[in-house]
Amino acid sequence: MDVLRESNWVLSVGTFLPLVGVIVMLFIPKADEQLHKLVALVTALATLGVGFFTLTQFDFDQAGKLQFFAETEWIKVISSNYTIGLDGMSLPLYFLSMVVTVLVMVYSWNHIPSPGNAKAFLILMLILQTGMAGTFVAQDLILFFVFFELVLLPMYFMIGVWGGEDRQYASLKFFLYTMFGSALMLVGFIALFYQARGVLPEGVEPSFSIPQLAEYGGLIGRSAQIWIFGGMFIGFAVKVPMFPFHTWLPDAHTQAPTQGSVILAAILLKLGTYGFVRIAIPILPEAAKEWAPWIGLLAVIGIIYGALGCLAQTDMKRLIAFSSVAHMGFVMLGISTLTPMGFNAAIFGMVAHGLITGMLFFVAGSVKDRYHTLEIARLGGMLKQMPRLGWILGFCAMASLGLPGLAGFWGEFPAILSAYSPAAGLSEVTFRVYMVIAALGTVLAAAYLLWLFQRIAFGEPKPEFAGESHDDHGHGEHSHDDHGSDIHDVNIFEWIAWTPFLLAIVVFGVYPQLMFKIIDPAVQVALKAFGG
Amino acid sequence: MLHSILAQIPWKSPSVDYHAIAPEIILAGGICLIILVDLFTSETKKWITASLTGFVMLGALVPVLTLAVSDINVRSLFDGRYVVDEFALTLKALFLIAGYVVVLLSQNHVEEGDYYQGEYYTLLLASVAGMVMMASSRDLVSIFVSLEMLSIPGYMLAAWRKRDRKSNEAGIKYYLLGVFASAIMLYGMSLLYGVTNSTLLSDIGRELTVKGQFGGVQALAITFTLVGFAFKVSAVPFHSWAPDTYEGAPLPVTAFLSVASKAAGFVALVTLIYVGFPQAQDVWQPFLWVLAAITMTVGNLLALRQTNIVRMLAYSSISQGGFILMPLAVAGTGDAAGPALQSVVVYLIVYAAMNLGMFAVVIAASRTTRSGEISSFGGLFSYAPGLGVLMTIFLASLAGIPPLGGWIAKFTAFRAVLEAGGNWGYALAIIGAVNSVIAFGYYGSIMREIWMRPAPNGETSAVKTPSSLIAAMVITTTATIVFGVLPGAVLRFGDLADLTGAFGR
Amino acid sequence: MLTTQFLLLGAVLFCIGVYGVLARKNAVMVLMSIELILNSVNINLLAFSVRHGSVDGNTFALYVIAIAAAEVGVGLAMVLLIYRNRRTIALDDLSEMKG
Amino acid sequence: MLAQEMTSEVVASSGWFLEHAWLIPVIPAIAFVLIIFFGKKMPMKGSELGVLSMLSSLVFSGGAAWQWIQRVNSVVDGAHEAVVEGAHHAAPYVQPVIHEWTWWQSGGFHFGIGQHIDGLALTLLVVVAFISSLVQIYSLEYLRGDRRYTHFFAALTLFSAGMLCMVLAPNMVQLILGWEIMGLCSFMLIGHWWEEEANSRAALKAFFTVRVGDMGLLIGTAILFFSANNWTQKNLGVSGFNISGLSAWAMSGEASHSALTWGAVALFIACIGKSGQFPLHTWLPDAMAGPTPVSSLLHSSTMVVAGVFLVARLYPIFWEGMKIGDTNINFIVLIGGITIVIAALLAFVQHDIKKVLAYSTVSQLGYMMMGLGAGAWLPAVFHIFTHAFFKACLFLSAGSVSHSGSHHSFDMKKDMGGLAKKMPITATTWIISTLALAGVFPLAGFFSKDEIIDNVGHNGYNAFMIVGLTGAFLTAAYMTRATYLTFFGEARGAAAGIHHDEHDEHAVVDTHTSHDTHVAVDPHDVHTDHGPHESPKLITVPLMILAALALTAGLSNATPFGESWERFKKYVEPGSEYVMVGSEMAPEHGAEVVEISAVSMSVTSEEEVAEEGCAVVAPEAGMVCYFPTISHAPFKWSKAALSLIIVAFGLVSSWLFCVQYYTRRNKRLVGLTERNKVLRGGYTFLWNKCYLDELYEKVIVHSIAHPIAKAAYWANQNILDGIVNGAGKVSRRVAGWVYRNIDQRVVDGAVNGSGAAARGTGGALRPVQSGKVNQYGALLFSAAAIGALILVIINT
Repeated sequence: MDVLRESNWVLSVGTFLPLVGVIVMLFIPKADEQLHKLVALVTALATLGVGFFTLTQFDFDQAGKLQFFAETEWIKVISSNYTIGLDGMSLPLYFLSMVVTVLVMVYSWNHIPSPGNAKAFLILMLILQTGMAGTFVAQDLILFFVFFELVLLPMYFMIGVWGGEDRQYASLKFFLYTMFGSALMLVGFIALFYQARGVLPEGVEPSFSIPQLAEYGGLIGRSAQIWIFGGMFIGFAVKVPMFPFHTWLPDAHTQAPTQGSVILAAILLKLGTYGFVRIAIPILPEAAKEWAPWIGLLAVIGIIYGALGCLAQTDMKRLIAFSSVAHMGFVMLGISTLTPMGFNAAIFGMVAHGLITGMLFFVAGSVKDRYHTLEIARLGGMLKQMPRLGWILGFCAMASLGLPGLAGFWGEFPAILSAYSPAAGLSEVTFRVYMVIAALGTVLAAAYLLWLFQRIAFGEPKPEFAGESHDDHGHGEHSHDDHGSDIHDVNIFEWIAWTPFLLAIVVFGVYPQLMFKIIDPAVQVALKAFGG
Repeated sequence: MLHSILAQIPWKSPSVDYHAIAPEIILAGGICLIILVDLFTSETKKWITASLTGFVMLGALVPVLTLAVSDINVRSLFDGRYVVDEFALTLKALFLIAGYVVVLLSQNHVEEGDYYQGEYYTLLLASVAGMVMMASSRDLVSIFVSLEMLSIPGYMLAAWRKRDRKSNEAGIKYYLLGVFASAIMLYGMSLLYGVTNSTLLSDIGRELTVKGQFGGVQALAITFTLVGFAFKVSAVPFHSWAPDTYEGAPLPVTAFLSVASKAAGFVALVTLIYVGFPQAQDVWQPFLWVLAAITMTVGNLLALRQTNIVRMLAYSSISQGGFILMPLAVAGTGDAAGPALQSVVVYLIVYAAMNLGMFAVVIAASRTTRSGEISSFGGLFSYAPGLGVLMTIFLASLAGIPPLGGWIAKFTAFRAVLEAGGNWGYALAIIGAVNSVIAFGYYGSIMREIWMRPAPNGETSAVKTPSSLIAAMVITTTATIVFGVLPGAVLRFGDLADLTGAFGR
Repeated sequence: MLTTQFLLLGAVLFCIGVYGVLARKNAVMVLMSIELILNSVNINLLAFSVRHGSVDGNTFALYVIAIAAAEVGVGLAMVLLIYRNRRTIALDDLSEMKG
Repeated sequence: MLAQEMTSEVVASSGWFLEHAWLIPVIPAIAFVLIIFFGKKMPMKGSELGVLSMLSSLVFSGGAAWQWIQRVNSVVDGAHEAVVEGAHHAAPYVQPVIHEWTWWQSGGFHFGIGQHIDGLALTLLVVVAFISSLVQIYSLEYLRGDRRYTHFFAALTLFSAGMLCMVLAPNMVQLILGWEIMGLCSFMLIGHWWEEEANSRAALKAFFTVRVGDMGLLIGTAILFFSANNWTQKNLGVSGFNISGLSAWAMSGEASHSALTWGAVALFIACIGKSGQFPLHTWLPDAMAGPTPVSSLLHSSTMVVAGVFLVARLYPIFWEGMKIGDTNINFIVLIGGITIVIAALLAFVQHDIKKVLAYSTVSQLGYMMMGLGAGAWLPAVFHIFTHAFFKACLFLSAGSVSHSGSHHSFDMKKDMGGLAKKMPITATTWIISTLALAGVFPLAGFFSKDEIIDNVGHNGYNAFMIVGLTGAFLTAAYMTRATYLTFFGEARGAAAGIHHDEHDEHAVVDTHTSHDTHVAVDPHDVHTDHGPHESPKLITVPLMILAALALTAGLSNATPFGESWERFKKYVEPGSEYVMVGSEMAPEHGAEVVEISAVSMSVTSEEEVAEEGCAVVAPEAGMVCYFPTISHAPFKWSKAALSLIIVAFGLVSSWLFCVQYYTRRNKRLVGLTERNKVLRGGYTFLWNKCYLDELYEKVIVHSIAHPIAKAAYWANQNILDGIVNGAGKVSRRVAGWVYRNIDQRVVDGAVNGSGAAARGTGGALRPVQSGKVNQYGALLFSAAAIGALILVIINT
């Protein structure tokens, strides 16, 4: 079966299936929480099933081409179509989003944050899933924009309703930031459309289709390209987030409920970087070359800056949030080199960061459940009270600081590597300086993560919690305590939700080719314009 | 003898296409009918007038549809002074449906407020009739007449709650400023007539010499004429009546004013610009550019500071008006005319849907909260999830968040501006983009109240919403969502609405 | 030709009317000023129609007069209403709603 | 240059073990996973898995080594037949057994993971597998009852996996993989008893310091990759990560020199961090906070030599990049030399026996580096080999002492002394290894260390030969001191069975059983009552094995006894001749055919051979070579004697001094001197003793120990260590400042500020909305008028 054209219903189903679940849940009374959880979980699982089917049908030998390609008329008058397709660059993220949703659902089974109301919470999550999946398959700028925006509101409410003390400020900030970016991005898209219309050869129908624009976008005049790229840059950079636009991230992450943080870290941040590799750079190569040094600069600033931010934190979750700034810095550095190696690193980095940081936020959430605080100063000796949780934290910290053999390394190392020789036309000296700074960033990463690990996991438990440990290390996960203290080791739901993450981190770390094989061809296609 | 006299007078009655003016006729008949019914029904039966009004509106919709499907797509009466083309039909339909929704909104509100129902609905119908006429007027006189016909009932409706000081104030402010504005407009019109020796727009369009070479009188005339409608669409700085009037007037009336009469103003603006002054873009483009820019900005900034939801909606509708003006500001450059007109129509349709829906929810909610303060909506989601979600949908749509109707409206506006291109176009686009962000500042604050704040004074009894309101919400919500998900639906109307008919005789 | 003088008269009346609208605090006086403006419009129309020798101006003027009458009717009714509720028709007192 | 050249086909034999050497790290890796998941439920808590996996890797590496020897023989003999009788030629190049499988791809290039087996790799494989096995056996007893027994063995096993993986890495990326895994395990093992703040801080410090060096590793790899990739892809069809590719590239005259130099420097920085060279050595002594087996395995014999291994592995890069060929001082030799002396001096003033050993390790690593830096490749590698045995033995003995002798204390001054009688076996093994370390003929140390010193001199680095000799003297001296304090003189503290308060904290420092409540039997409660005694078999047997090796290992490359004894030279040192590229990258299945092109020339002495071969003449087209020609110092008893004398002097003088200073220094001696002051005649013998006393006091204590070493130690603790720790503090403080001022005030402030500004303007605009009709009208009309005016003006 030729997946390039046939069975193109798969993606649509995979994208919109969650909405079916939403409709079902709308008719279930609010009180019946268990049923809601069940329906939501089943929906998510069904979606994941479709995802697996996609995986089996995907033609890995042609990973460079768009597969399951579907194009139907959507908004004729503005010549925007419902165009969807999947290639090696989007497949990992598309699939990751489905997995993450399922696992978050599992985690939510007994972790519905206050103030309760599972119905609304799960519905929002399903809507999020649709938005995320849709963004990764959309091959039409307008469609992309719609999905890109679709994730905003659910996340806004997830933070604002189920978040921490300062949730309202954080949620509004998150929203306004992203909105600002995407407004300018939309202007950029439309301007791009009209600019491209001018340079299309005879007989080519102007449209918002990404592949078409990627083919002819290079013909657009240089200055116009630079301006349009600027618009898109702000849109995506806010989402990434890159250095000057990052301040929404720590607040949003810190205030969001665990599930929110996980989805935010695992998928939402990737929408921005994905926008760069899928839209901005392939379509506007000239402008990309102009901007690359500046993007790289902001990226390395972000690396160091995020690391410093981490060292200054007293709150575990906020620290992890800042670490995202640093890690996305590595991703952006890889992208800014405009080389296949850099792009591969970037996309691998996206997935790896999604898994690792998502996992870290899970751990942070569980710590909060146990100790009811995330003050690093008040924590300590976790390895004594909850050996499993402690070691998982250690594992994630190691993965996050880019230890070879774990997924994080393959996002970090090739990115640094690629900075040594950027694409033709970019100043080598500049990027070599960036490389050194980035390498320094890896050291700082080790510093703040181990420091965190030492202060939280090592040593003796603080007196205020010391009394509460009632299970000697060993069979922690069975100790569901209905009486008294909350300090108990990883429970069964957490195991179910986390094991896939941990496995994935190891597997991709040990055999990265699993992903590189899919990404690489697509990346080379995307970088045609650079002779990559 | 008589024959000879008739022979001397060069008068022959014009051939009237009654199918074309059927909607107006039905409305007129409806007005009379309701006055009569009102006379002969007891106080307890007054609700009949309400339902009758609804039927009249829908009845008037029938000929609109038949006209739409009939194969003659341009019917021009009274040698071009009154044209029924697709543009006109689209907007007539819009006005009638909006009017119907307003009736739905009014029903309980008016009943419980024991106002004078018969008169209320009569005036409502009269105003709608004025708008319907406005949609096909292509002559200064007819435009003026229909403008007054839709305004004067508006003045009275605004002051409808006779014993309420605020309502009086709203009415008198609206009235004085409205009359003043139309007086200025008339002065401009008189000058127009003077320089072109015609009141027929298409003639004026021809007479106003080719761009660039005309004197100050024309500029003055055009500006003054536009002022009258800039007032109707409450464009800054001609907006000052809007907040006060909206706040003071009864909620359904506010809905009506903020949607229908604003739309009528835009219709007149569009016909004037496209048919009347196609050559004179050097005059009206800068004028409208400035109006659009400051309208959306000032509207947003002031809205940020409001604590009363109606007043905030007033400012929000002002800034939305700025967005509708945005494409008109560049309608004269390049081939932006088509997209600009399209985006105006689309925006009007979508805006009508979401704003009416918003007011429907506010009316329903304020039945329990009994207050216009934003803070009184705290925790709405917790005790009235349905209303909470609906309000969120409309707010999001107003903020222009996909996939709700609002975004496609904004999108077409941006598209038109960027189609025109040029520094002015891009600058306006950027301003619009920034404003769309600021706008979320206050839309979001309402959402925050609904979702994230506890209910004030622990009011958590479930809200009981009357069926008419529910009907209104269903209509508006469906429209909002459908327009957003399948924009083709609404954009088709925008496409139909070209003004070709205006020039045809 | 007299047209210009008529136009000047119209302009003067217009200005007086505007001044009245802006300066008078009494609702009725404001109404009157607006009537002045409308009449200046009428003068313009008539002057032009004489100049062009077409009837359009006259008809327009007729419409204006008719509608002005209606407007004034509504206006006075509203003023009356206000007077009944507040025993004053000073416009400055009508500023409960602002900001 | 080629007089006449004749090529012949030689069959390089291979074998199963060679072909499947990649299994060697895989076994412990699997064992690690098993221990993690099932360890706790197993009878011996998973330790058996670790030991078994190590033993099997040992068997595998042994087999591989044996087959390698066959392979070399086959090639060399063939080569000998090939050339004219009696003609010398550059050592034949025996092709390593290389397998690579695609691990990741990028931009269409495929990068591999696999094995690169040659003499060097095998040496390390054997050493690592062997020492790991012994240490794990030793730990069975040493850590019995520890609360994280299973974790401990898991970490040990993982470490071995990482080290083995690094040793047989065919390319830089895999090498980095193993390198970092070792770092991780070192972190986990040093911090094994993380209840103590001190331990976890030491662990952090170790990881962090090494990580600083690793920056160099990343950067160096990047530089080399991009400068070499094109060449290697073109000529060898391998990526620029590939180690043999890099070597060939470096030896081919075409490599850009700046790239070589920078790459070499960057990589060497990594080695400084990993191998505890000056000035990044400060983490190593702190690392002694870990359990003794860890110190003996990671921090003396195996992990810390990773840096040395890296230099040896990529020797052509350093050879060319650092210009080792000509005799100017270069970075490596300099660092090595400094490290030798500084570390040795520091070893004098330690009270903690493990710290003495730690510093001695640092200084021995300095020897290796110096050797490599001076072109003494073979002796350096050989020193890795021998040093592993006796240093591991020393640490384990120290552990044994603390385990059974001094009640978990490592303080020589307080808790030891006179243990020789109590713990004969431990004492013997310790003394043997000490002598080996000091380099006494014919023990292991002599053959390696002396060779280093000898070759350094031979290659023209005379200054550093002297440094080396000084080092030898100091080594002998401080080891004697340690020996004396531990095993001789009168028993002190715990060694004497006295229980003073420090015991508990010492107990905390070492095995944690005294705190652990879950253990059924606590063996230490048994013997704390009746003082020191010999350790149980599980401890002593490994000691004895290692001691035996410390005695004999040197014979495996005993230069004094002539060509036939130089097995390392034959089997480990890569040949330095040109090889046709053609047969290079053909995947090897069992035995294959290698083109041997022998350069035959009629020369006699070795020096002249050095004139020919790689790195001296540029290779011709299609020929590459993988190793520079390095000359070997001919063994001369005269030189050996010199160094032996120095060593002997060190031993004896230090011994005498210790006797006087630590034992006789009480009343008896003081009284003696008083007496001889009173009676001014005779007793010259005692006088002489007095003189000797004073002499020793002055010369040694006051001149070496006190001023220099104390100063060095002070500098070490306060300056270097201060820098390392200070870096952390400073960066944290900077971070705080940036976060508070830049992030929260400026960046975030700008954002919130714009929001506030918007609201402010809104507020400012409100008065316009005064509610007064007239003002509204005025606004309306003025706007209209002004607009009209402007438009009229611009349009006329």
